[in-house]
Amino acid sequence: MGKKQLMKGNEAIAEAAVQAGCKTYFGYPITPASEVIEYLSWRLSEAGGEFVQAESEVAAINMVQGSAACGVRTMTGTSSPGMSLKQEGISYIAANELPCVLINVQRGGPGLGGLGPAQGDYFQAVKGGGHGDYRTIVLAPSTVQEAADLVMEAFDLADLYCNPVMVLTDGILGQMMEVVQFKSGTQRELPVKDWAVKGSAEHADGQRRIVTSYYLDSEKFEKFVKHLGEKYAQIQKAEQRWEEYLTDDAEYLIVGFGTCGRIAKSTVQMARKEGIKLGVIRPISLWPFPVEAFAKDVKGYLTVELSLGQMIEDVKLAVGDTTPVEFYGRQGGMVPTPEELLEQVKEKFDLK
Amino acid sequence: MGKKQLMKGNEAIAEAAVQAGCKTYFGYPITPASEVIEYLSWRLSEAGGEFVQAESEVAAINMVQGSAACGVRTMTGTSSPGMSLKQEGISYIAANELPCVLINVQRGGPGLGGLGPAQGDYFQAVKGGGHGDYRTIVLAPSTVQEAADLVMEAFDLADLYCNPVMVLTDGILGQMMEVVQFKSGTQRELPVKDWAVKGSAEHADGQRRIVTSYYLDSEKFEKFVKHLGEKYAQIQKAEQRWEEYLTDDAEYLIVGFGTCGRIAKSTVQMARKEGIKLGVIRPISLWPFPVEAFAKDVKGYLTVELSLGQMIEDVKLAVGDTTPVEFYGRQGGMVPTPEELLEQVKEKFDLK
Amino acid sequence: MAKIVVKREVCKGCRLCLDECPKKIIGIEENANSHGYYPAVLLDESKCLGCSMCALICPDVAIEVYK
Amino acid sequence: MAKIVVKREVCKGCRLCLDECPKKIIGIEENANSHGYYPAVLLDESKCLGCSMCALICPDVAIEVYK
Amino acid sequence: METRMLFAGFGGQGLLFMGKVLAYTGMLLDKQVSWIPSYGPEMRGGTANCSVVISDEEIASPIVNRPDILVAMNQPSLDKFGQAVRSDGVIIVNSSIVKDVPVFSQCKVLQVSANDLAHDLGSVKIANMVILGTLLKETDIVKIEDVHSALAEIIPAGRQQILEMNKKAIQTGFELSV
Amino acid sequence: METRMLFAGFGGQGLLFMGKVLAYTGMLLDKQVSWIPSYGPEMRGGTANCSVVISDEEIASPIVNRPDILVAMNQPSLDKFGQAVRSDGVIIVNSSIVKDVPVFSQCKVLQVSANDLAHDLGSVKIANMVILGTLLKETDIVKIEDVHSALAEIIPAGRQQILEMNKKAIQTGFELSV
Amino acid sequence: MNKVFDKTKGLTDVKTHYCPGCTHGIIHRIIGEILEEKNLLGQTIGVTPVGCAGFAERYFNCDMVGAAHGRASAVATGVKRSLSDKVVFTYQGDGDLASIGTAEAIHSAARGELITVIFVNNAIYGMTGGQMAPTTLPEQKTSTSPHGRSIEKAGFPLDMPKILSQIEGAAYIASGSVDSPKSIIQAKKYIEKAFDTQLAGKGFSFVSLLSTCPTNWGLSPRDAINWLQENMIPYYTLGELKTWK
Amino acid sequence: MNKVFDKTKGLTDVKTHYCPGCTHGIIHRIIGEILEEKNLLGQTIGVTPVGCAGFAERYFNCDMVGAAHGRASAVATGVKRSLSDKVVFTYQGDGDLASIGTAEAIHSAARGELITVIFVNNAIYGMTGGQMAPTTLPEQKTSTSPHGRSIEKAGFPLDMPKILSQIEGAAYIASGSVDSPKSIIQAKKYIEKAFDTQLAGKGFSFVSLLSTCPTNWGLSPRDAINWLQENMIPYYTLGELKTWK
Ligand SMILES: Cc1ncc(C[n+]2csc(CCOP(=O)(O)OP(=O)(O)O)c2C)c(N)n1
Ligand SMILES: Cc1ncc(C[n+]2csc(CCOP(=O)(O)OP(=O)(O)O)c2C)c(N)n1
Ligand code: SF4
Ligand code: SF4
Ligand code: SF4
Ligand code: SF4
Ligand code: SF4
Ligand code: SF4
Ligand SMILES: [Mg+2]
Ligand SMILES: [Mg+2]
Repeated sequence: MGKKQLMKGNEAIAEAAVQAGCKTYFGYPITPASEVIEYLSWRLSEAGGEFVQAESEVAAINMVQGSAACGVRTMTGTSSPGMSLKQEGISYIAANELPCVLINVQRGGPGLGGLGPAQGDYFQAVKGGGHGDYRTIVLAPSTVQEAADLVMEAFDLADLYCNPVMVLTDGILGQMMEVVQFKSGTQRELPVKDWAVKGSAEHADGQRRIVTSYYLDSEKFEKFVKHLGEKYAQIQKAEQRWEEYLTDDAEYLIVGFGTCGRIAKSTVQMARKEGIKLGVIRPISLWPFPVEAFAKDVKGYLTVELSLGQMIEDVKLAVGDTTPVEFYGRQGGMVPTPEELLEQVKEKFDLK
Repeated sequence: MGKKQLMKGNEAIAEAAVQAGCKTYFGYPITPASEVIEYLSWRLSEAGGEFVQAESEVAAINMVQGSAACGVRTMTGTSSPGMSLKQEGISYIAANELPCVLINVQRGGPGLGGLGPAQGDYFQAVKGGGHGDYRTIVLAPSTVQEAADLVMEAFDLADLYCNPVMVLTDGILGQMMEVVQFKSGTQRELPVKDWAVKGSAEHADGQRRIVTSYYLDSEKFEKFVKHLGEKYAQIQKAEQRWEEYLTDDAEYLIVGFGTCGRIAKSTVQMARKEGIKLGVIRPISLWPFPVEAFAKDVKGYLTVELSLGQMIEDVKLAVGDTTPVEFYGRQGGMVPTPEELLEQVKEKFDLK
Repeated sequence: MAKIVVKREVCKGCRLCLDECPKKIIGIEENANSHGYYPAVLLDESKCLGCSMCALICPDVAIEVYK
Repeated sequence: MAKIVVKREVCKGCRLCLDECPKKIIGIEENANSHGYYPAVLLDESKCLGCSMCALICPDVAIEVYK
Repeated sequence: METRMLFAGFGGQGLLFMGKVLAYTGMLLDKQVSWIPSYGPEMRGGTANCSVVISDEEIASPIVNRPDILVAMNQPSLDKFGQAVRSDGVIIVNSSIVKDVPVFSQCKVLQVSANDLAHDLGSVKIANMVILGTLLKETDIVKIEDVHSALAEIIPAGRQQILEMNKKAIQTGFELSV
Repeated sequence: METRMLFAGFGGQGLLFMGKVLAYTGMLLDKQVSWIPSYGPEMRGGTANCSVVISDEEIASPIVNRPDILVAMNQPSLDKFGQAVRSDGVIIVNSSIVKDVPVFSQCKVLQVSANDLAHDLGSVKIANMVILGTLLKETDIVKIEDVHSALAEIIPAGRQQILEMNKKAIQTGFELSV
Repeated sequence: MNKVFDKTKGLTDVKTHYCPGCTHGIIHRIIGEILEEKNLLGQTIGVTPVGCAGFAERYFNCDMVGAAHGRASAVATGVKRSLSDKVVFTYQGDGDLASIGTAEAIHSAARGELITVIFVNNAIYGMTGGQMAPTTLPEQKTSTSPHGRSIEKAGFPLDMPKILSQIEGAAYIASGSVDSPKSIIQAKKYIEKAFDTQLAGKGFSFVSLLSTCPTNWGLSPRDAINWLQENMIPYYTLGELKTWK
Repeated sequence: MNKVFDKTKGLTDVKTHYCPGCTHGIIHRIIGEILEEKNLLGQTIGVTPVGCAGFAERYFNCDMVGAAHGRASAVATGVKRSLSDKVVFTYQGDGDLASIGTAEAIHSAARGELITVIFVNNAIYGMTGGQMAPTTLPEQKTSTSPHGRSIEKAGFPLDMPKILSQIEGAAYIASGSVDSPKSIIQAKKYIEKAFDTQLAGKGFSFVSLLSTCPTNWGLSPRDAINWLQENMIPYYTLGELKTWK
């Protein structure tokens, strides 16, 4: 474990990438994600990598595709509108089964919107904003330390499944400084990237490599899509992650990811003082959604999001319609207070 | 009603737009949607409108924003990868509350994929592939006539709710010729577009108009997002559309939109001959999803999609977990046969 | 006979007008305006040419010129 | 002494080589290949210069030249 | 009544047009019709086909997996789709091109040397219309006069000659005894 | 123990730095810390603020809605956040700038003419450190020596003079009797 | 005494959010003056970028539309094609127009779109806190080129007016600066000609103006102007690069 | 007799899907020959576009990556930055490079990216069935300009080599054609120099080649070549527009 550092979330993400062996970064500045690109603009070349400030997010994601096709660990980062522009590229990368890491430091949308923290890109990230049948693994940290850890993990998962992995944070987490210590990379065994292009003379088998996603033949294409489907099913089984906070005896649960999950913990502390048995489920992997976490015998769930309600669909799908699933959201860069959430718990579940 | 014409779906869409008073079209060619732009390249100027072949889908959607801001009926069309590129623009248009019509003639994804028919852009269309909290009304025709009708309807809905409306078809429907008759525009009363820019001298009140989606103040922004939320709730209440086929006495229902809905009808005809009480729910509005259609007392649903399964989430959310909801999908441009679906119904519900 | 009037609440105290004035007769006020900026002020009306150099360079259109 | 050999299954019968040949000694076969194309064929080997003009223009690299 | 047809062959053999003529005729007769082409990059060279359904009622699935009528203008098409033809269906083969016609026990097979006949009429390009003529005779989907009316509407005025050639080719196919 | 602090004022008054020094000190003491700035276009001109939490345990919500300590470096900040301070909390006001200090019944209010004191020390820029000194004295979050160590790490070696000035300003604030 | 210099009606009374000494404000003023002088305010639609000028819809006293980052020329195309009798202009930064919006700018020019594009080149991304722009000079330090723009890694600055002047559909291309009263007067003439080009239906019109960003250059407003004069003016092609008269 | 002309090892044995007489095939051949002659096949990564050449990964006998429509230069950038010792080229159509990929092409040039871009200008969107391209000539009929490209509405063709030659980071810009053995030999020299530019680390290299699309022009292969000679050659700037030697 490295030494303790006080770092912004964005910087920690950038440094974690370097420590995970990221060799190329392609990005375009945008508030509140710019520290990622700023940090890597000097740090990456220091670490022997290559940094390109692309002409646009569209160019950046396609550079990532090129770099990932070479079997190199590569990353791009942006905030909401920029992520919208990357959707075609992400779909291509998923279709080419290339590993890479994507950072979205969400801000308020739709449109130009505002720069405040938000979680309105949940659907885009989790259901897939690009065209066609593909999935992006999505990880949502709630502390700077976790952001760093999940970025390192993201590189591993990307390599493991040959799939893009997104780390989904928000403006608060991006701008916030907390103490972080970088772990040494996981010792997981990762598949050899012998599909990568690097000039056919470099391949042990002397065969040339082709990375494309074009199918002229529907039958072959269907086979490929079904292969993707199987891979996704496998990920859904193996990679659900979440944190539970005082759920053991809980009668009510707040469900919130990222910043909301943290605020909810404060709410729980307050609730417990009042004798309300409240707990928190904080989904960490948003896709695969941690359905396993919801095999609980409680009286009700309150889903809290910085949006009009998006994750709540997945909560409902996980919970079924036997237990009530309520919603409370703030939007536009506004963030609920712990008091506010407690108020909501009481109101929604008639605890007054 | 106009005279009968034998037309491709794409041409019917284009002609319907002209008949609905569409004044501008901005597009970029792509198979299998190109007939839309080809048809309008001559037809629109003939009808006194303006046609621009944009340099890209990104440019096209932003031209649409400019045109819609002028209060003019405007449209763009594309196929899957092109629609991915439009996501930022769609989010802006939704945030600016501008009416416009978007056509997606889906092909197989992800990536470059194939040109066959597909429904893999359901999530992108329905959940919103762009950033932030917004919704696009999505209409899915299954015949050329319905495509024409829904395009005309789309322009009305767009104006009514100041919102983008997407007509989601696929390669088969786009390339297929059927008989179509153009209805005269609905006589619905539509709000006056006095928010449109046209030069302040043109405004009755002499005040200048501003169309933007930039918010510096989170509280104001939240208010705006909540206003959007209310609008969407209203649309969800008022605009659910679907077709039912032999559902009255049905014990099992196939749920499929577009081409799948049509194939399912053939399956029902076959099933009925064998004494199986099968029916079809064909969602026409995909957003708002026709939850009302699912207040049925049946033994099971089979959702059929040309994807790995996307709409099934909405079906499950509508049905709850008391009735089984099964899935059958084909991908990559492959299309199930009616026989195949009957087989699936029997298998999934143990009817052999 | 000429003069300038600086709209003190509009001025951001950038000092560009100070240098641009051929007569160097613009100075900075001692007190900040309500936005925390120290506005420009005409120091010696008698020397003002009304040449508008100051107004032309002012990014905030904070200067009116009289002649 | 020179000649060309047209790979008849590769040739698409585009006729570009016919015009390009300075000796105009390339013609088209009567029978289609398995792709439905009518391939080019050298009509008069004795006149061939081996100049490769035909090969240079052939978009399908269907011509081999011997000299 | 509903007839489901598949027209298959090489690109350039006029398959899409053949299907369109039938569909158009159906429309003029106030029937329900659908016409689906194969499309995409395969259009250039390679195979092309189109599915046509003509029906008295609403057409549920417009996709033709099991045709009542198959027109096979080349060998691969016959090999690929021949078995799928319904029992009591008809296969019409362009025997000028398709040399190897296996036995299909489930249905009738008609062989028309359409290219040769069309060549004699002045252009191999109208081989498709010869086949169409045979199809019209062998089935009762639409009447030959109706097809003539449809053709007159589809072919732009001023191209009288083409219209006449097409009609003649249909007539030839119609009068064949196969 | 957990202390939640809010530092608010104009951009350029060194609020973010003040918060950072405290957070850094907390880290050196192995405490949990969080620091959140306001960000965005408002950063240019307008108001700026930052929230700092220093805690012995895991910090649940890092967002400070109800501070234990508020530093108000201008009038709007005091007006906006004063009421939110917890009972038994502390408000430290830069009285060189904030002229209108209402009564807050729930908490203690300390007025420090930080700009004037800083001016006397050589630069108004270190008004923030004067306030920090007072804050350190009035609360027991961290010790003044720890802050000095933190400062020594934060301020790049070679900028000794700045370090010394900052320390002096802290000392001045610390020794004030308010 | 008469008022010989007053704020134009082409601008609203809203105080701008620009940093002290930022010359965006000067460019705003001269555009506003021309719209007023030519009596176009009631028939003009302006399109704002995303960038520091992203709030300019509050400042220009005419109908305004906000575009997505880089897409102002496309949005303006949509507006002009819908309202062909109106005057349409965009106001775009160098990140907006020369980076993410390159294709939109070039193709609006190629189409000969009847719009006027004002391009503000301050060699940096102002709004987002000073990152490198395509127009950042070699060795210039920015937050994404902290050791100075490396020609080897990041290449050379783009000279947009020079590039656009190669395009046939572009009818008027001029490149100026706003670093002194003299250059400001010149710049204003360019902008006037650009609007004239549009009014005469001659084709695409474009004015590039060198501008300062004291905040992100880390210089006082005056030093920023000096830096512009000493570094940017020698680097970029200036003058009228293409005219139609 | 010796074989004096044989198919290059730079191409695979796969039969192309190009239409009869389409000169895409000629361009493939000369690229393949150069890669073979320079012994680069084992160390080259090619990037294909979306367009008729979208299947070219089957034809070039080296490692290949397929890019999204218009983004080949960006993908190539990603490849080159990851494998700086390898040779990287793109093969892009005029829709791909001069329309949707304009920004990527221009900025690869501006960055002086060490890649070689082969630009195939056939004045049309071949793959999608003959729509207008940015390079479609005035009055040329296409499926989206059925009455001929209107200068008034659709503007003027883009001359990409001319534009790119204005960019400092571009080290080698040439513009040729493949309408005759002579021009093909010339074109091959250009391509060779382009690869030499990359190998020498001089900067961005670019070769534009006029090419036919008999199918969508509605002409026989020969007539298509004639049309190219009579119409495209006079219109477009040809020759070496920028060299470094
Ligand atoms: C799609 C997208 N990418 C990035 C941003 C972030 N962004 C906002 S303004 C800007 C650049 C501003 O620079 P410039 O255009 O030069 O204008 P200036 O602020 O310098 O006047 C960027 C990158 C955004 N809003 N949207
Ligand atoms: C994002 C996107 N938009 C549009 C298309 C459709 N498309 C495929 S190729 C092409 C243009 C082909 O023209 P060109 O680049 O000139 O190549 P050519 O076929 O003429 O060689 C287009 C528009 C696509 N695949 N992806
Ligand atoms: S008008 Fe001229 S002389 Fe008077 S203050 Fe302004 S610049 Fe100076
Ligand atoms: S130039 Fe304008 S804003 Fe700047 S100091 Fe002078 S009056 Fe004030
Ligand atoms: S080598 Fe020359 S002479 Fe011989 S066939 Fe070819 S072009 Fe004709
Ligand atoms: S040029 Fe080549 S493809 Fe064309 S006819 Fe001659 S040999 Fe055949
Ligand atoms: S950041 Fe730069 S460009 Fe933006 S307002 Fe401030 S000085 Fe002007
Ligand atoms: S469509 Fe045109 S460019 Fe494409 S292969 Fe055919 S002839 Fe060549
Ligand atoms: Mg700038
Ligand atoms: Mg082309």
